[in-house]
Amino acid sequence: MELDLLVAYRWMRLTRAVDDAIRNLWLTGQGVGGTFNQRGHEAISVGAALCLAGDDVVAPMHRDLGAYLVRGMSPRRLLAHQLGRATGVSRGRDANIHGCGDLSLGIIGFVSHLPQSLPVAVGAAMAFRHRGEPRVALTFTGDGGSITGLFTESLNLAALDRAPVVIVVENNQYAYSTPIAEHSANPDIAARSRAMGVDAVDIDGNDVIAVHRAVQAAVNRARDGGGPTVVVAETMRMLGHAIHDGFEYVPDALLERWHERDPLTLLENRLAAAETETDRIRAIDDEVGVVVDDAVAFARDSPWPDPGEVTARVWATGPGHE
Amino acid sequence: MELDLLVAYRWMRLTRAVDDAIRNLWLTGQGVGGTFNQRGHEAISVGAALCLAGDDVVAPMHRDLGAYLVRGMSPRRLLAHQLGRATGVSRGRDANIHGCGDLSLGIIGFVSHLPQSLPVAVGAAMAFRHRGEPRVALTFTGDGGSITGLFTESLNLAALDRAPVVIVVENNQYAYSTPIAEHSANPDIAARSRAMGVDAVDIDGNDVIAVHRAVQAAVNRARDGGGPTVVVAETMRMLGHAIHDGFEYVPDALLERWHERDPLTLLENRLAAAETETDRIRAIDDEVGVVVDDAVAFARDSPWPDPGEVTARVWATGPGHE
Amino acid sequence: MSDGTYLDAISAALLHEMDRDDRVLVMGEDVAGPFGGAFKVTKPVAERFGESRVRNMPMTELGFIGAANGMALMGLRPVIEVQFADFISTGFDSIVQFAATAHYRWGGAVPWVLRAPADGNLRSGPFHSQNPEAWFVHTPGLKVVAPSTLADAYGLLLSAIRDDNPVVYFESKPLYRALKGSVPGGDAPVPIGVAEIARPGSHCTVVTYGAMRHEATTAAAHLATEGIDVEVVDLRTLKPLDLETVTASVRKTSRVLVVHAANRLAGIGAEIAATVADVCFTDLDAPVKRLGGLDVPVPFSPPLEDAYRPSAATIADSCRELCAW
Amino acid sequence: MSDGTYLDAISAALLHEMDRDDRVLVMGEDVAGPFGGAFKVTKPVAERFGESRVRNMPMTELGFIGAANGMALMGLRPVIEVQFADFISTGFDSIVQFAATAHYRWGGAVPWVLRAPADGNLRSGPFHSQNPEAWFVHTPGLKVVAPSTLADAYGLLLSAIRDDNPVVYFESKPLYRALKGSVPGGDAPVPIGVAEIARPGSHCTVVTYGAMRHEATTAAAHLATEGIDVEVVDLRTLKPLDLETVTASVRKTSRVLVVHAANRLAGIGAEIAATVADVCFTDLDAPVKRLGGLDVPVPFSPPLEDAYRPSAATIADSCRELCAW
Ligand SMILES: Cc1ncc(C[n+]2csc(CCOP(=O)(O)OP(=O)(O)O)c2C)c(N)n1
Ligand SMILES: Cc1ncc(C[n+]2csc(CCOP(=O)(O)OP(=O)(O)O)c2C)c(N)n1
Ligand SMILES: [Mg+2]
Ligand SMILES: [Mg+2]
Repeated sequence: MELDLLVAYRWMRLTRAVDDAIRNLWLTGQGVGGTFNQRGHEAISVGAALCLAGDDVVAPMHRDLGAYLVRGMSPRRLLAHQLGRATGVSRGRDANIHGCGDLSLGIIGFVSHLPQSLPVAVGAAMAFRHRGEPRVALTFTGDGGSITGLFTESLNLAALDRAPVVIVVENNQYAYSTPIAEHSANPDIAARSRAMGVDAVDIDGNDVIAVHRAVQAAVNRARDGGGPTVVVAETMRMLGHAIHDGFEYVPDALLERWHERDPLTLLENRLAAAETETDRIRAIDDEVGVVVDDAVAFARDSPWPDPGEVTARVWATGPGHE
Repeated sequence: MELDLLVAYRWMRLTRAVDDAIRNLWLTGQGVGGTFNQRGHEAISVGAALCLAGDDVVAPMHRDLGAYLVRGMSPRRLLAHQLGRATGVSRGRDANIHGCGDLSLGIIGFVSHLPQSLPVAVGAAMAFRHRGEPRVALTFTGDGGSITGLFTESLNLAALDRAPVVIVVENNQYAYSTPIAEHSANPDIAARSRAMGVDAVDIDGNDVIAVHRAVQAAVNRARDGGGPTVVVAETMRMLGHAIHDGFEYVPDALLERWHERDPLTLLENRLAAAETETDRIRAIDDEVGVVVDDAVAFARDSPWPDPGEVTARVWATGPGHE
Repeated sequence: MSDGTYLDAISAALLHEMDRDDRVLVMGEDVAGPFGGAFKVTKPVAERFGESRVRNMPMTELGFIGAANGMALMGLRPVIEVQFADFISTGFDSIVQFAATAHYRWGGAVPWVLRAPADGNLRSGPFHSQNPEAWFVHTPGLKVVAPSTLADAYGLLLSAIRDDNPVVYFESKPLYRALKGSVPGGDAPVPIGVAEIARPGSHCTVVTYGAMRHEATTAAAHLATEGIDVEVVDLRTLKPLDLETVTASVRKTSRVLVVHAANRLAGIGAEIAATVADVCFTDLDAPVKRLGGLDVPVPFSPPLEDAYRPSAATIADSCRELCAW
Repeated sequence: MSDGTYLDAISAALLHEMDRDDRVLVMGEDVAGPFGGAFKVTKPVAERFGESRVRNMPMTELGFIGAANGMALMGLRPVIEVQFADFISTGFDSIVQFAATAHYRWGGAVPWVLRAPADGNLRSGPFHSQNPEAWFVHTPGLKVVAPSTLADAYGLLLSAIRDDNPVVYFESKPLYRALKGSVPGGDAPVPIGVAEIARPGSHCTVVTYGAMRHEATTAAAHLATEGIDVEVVDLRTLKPLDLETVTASVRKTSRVLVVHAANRLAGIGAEIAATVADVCFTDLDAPVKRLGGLDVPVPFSPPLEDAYRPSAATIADSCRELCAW
């Protein structure tokens, strides 16, 4: 698939707007529990998710709001989820952006334990291969997640099976407060991936075109039986890890450098260079604003879950369950 | 330290003889529970352990009988351990070659969960470095262990700290019945190690001189502050994984090839080439025979543990414990 | 039906379900043919279904149970073998954090079975004798079964594979080859969540499961010669617990002993004893007693393991005390 | 002594022990300065002792707890922080298989402390609210503590660090900043294995620990106005359990309720209830009751989490029922 830049812009703008709306709710005391920040990661989650076909699946992590949106999860459900409402994705059961799974949209809900999404995506891909289906699984992890044993175990399984899975590493150079040089003796994640037998490429994670190009190539290769790929996307989280994080640990100079490379600004510049009319961009901004305002209102006005529901739906239905 | 070939021969012969004695006990119905086979691995555990100084430590795994012996654990205690006697290393508490730890000999007892010895050895080395002690930790894992997440996590920690640890990978090309090509997408363990930021060398694990040379270099480097090394020693386990294993999964031709490369035969040939008198070798064999016969008799005649002891020594002594 | 062992019954159940449902596949270390697993449970399965449905895994329990989660979400029905129940702790996160919670949180069904060869009395020491079922019963979202007969080994595995939830299936290693009988066949599922009266009796109740069922019935046979009539309840499923069968028995006998090989301290026996002591408070003529493993790693040497573990003898002693109360 | 919070008491204990014993070091994710940990417990510690004794670890709990095992064997006294108690499952093998068993098996002492920020009521959902203490109490070879006051947070951490065994130290996140008082100082260890009568009473006993101690004393204060006099026993140590203090209280009141925030099913409360119902059989005027979390992952949304968790109100209700029995 060719990347339609305006489509990409719309999803990235929506991602940013939803993220801003969430932060705004929290900063004004309307939040419930904690919430993660997404700013800076929009090109990765959107660019990658746009490469999938309808019956592919994605197993995101905590900076992939854009992937949920692109896959069709509505801002209403996502915001209601974050506010713990009955109308949210998890009906008030899971917090923050955890547990936003919906298999009808091809989204596997994630657990906080990082990087548990990886082996699950690999297993999904193994299932596709087992049944001979031309489907692909996409998943994400951070630089911190890339130094876990589960990362190498997952890559090895994927490579052994030539599983149709694409693993995007969002290298924002920090795991929470810990810089990559302090958590990874070898910060070259692509090299570590190749050593496990998985092809890997390094790309600019703030350039949605680069993200899309690399992930689309990987998705196509996976679908054609070429096996797994790791795409290492360099970026920077531009706000704290989560709403409560003072964020004093990233040097200002570094942030400034990345501020100039804001993924939305970069894309706007591209659009301008491609002589897209400013009006079309602003129309998207306006539409997104309306969507997000509506979603915030919907979430805020949504009912809390019924406490009597707390023990319902522990077990999956099937013989002997209701 | 220069390797004294006759010393190496003596330890390797002792390792083989103890292993044979154990197998003999089991095959004649005198064993208790299960037991692992060591045949083929003698040059690795002996050659590596001979590189350590007195206050270094070793965290072995299940093919490292030679390392226990070289560090000074007596065949009597080891055999009594395997037979579950009160006089054994664990006083009847742990089975097989598990749990043969004795810190007074610088040996850390291992648990079955592979490769748990690795992070423990890395931590021991981190402790040495933390206190500025010129001590080194040596540990072992198999090819199967080298594909676990704990392997990469341990290497990363070692590399980050420049910990004085040497990790010997006993690549016998099988994890139980599973050939390396089936369990590791990239069977180049040294390359995987280097990707984690740890220097690695490949050596012939059946040549005790090669093992000693490589491990001694790594130990010296570690002691001098040069950080960790992985030594990948190629070998072949010449009998089943454990006493009950039918061992039908290794092709005869492969076994034959390795049979010609038996570590003891190789060393005998070297000794012959160095014009060591055959008498001296046979004298060692005889001495070893006496030691092992004595150890078997000791173990067999040793008392069983007192059942009343079963709940003793759960807690380490110290304030509030007795 | 043919003659065979408890182990054969497990193999037979796998064969039956894999014939019936091509979503079922087996995965684990060394399970593929011709080797067929450390205990050879999957040997006939690998012979019949080959490598695509009986798949060797690297020694990476966390990763491959994680992969089983993904396979199950995509509609397969993986039957995972961990080589020993002891190694279940290596894959812990993939079980207790992901598989156990997915359905409650967002409706993702994870229909796998994890076969865990458990229990001791084989002189295998601390790392090949564990009974870790309490960890999983305490964890919301898992089902846990522990068959003790050929019929249950077969029938509970059928039900576990057909269940839409993650089911941990504890196999009893001491019964593998020691317990013989006729190997079931055909469509004979045993429902999850239903206990069995292994032996009816009137003087006291022994609630147990796994290999201890046989110790208990041996004790009961012996006690019968002394005029003590013991009812033995085999739980069969540890989660969800069939408390009705248990409390009905207790109301009949008014004396109860709970027995398992796992560590007694904070084991499942505590849950059963606490519940019985509560809901049957006015029915009890004696305190609810418990027997279980001692609070130490499972020791290796025969005298130590024997001291560690309940047996027909210690069960009989406890029943005598209970009936004399 | 200065005024501060439960969290400050933990920091103060670390500062005190690290001053006193240079074998003590802190390790965990994001613990180093200037960040000082997700909850800032180690911030003052990092400021005073710097990077060599307050060490950032990669997000590899299995590996770095394994490394702590090696450090402890070599004579250091690592104090490990897992960022949330929920992530303890990621390092499970290094805890339950290696650290817990080394001394029993071969005499290797592993003197570390694992600090685990636990419990909920903060609307943090299934992965930042867990109370996994039962897994560790059931596992032979570990000690487990769960302080609920500033004095105990301080004193039990001193004792835990000085103990020659692996000690899991469960911190109560809901108390971190909500519980204020004077921060202890100096050499004020609280012994491991000794419960405390948090409130004396005569009509019934509530056995509890952690944040639930405060729910229980709140309930007790309220019930006092109704003429019900509740004794609250704070276990403080979960392994080894101080059953003497518990049974002495039960013999006095003859009615007992066991309360914890962790899942009630097969939780520690089951062990206590089963033991009390057994050893105090003739002393009890009512069945031993239990309150605990429901058998579901800790839900996020306030109405659900409130329904999930015991509270002063449900404790009071249970006490009323118990005393009316
Ligand atoms: C197993 C585990 N340990 C600890 C945490 C707590 N934690 C949440 S996010 C995070 C940092 C993750 O860093 P990275 O993988 O680089 O992703 P990023 O947040 O930078 O996008 C940590 C340590 C966790 N989620 N899982
Ligand atoms: C975590 C874990 N899972 C499974 C096992 C069972 N097991 C014992 S040895 C072994 C194979 C190990 O292979 P390798 O590391 O190559 O060592 P080798 O036995 O070949 O020397 C397995 C799977 C184990 N010990 N630990
Ligand atoms: Mg990061
Ligand atoms: Mg091997």
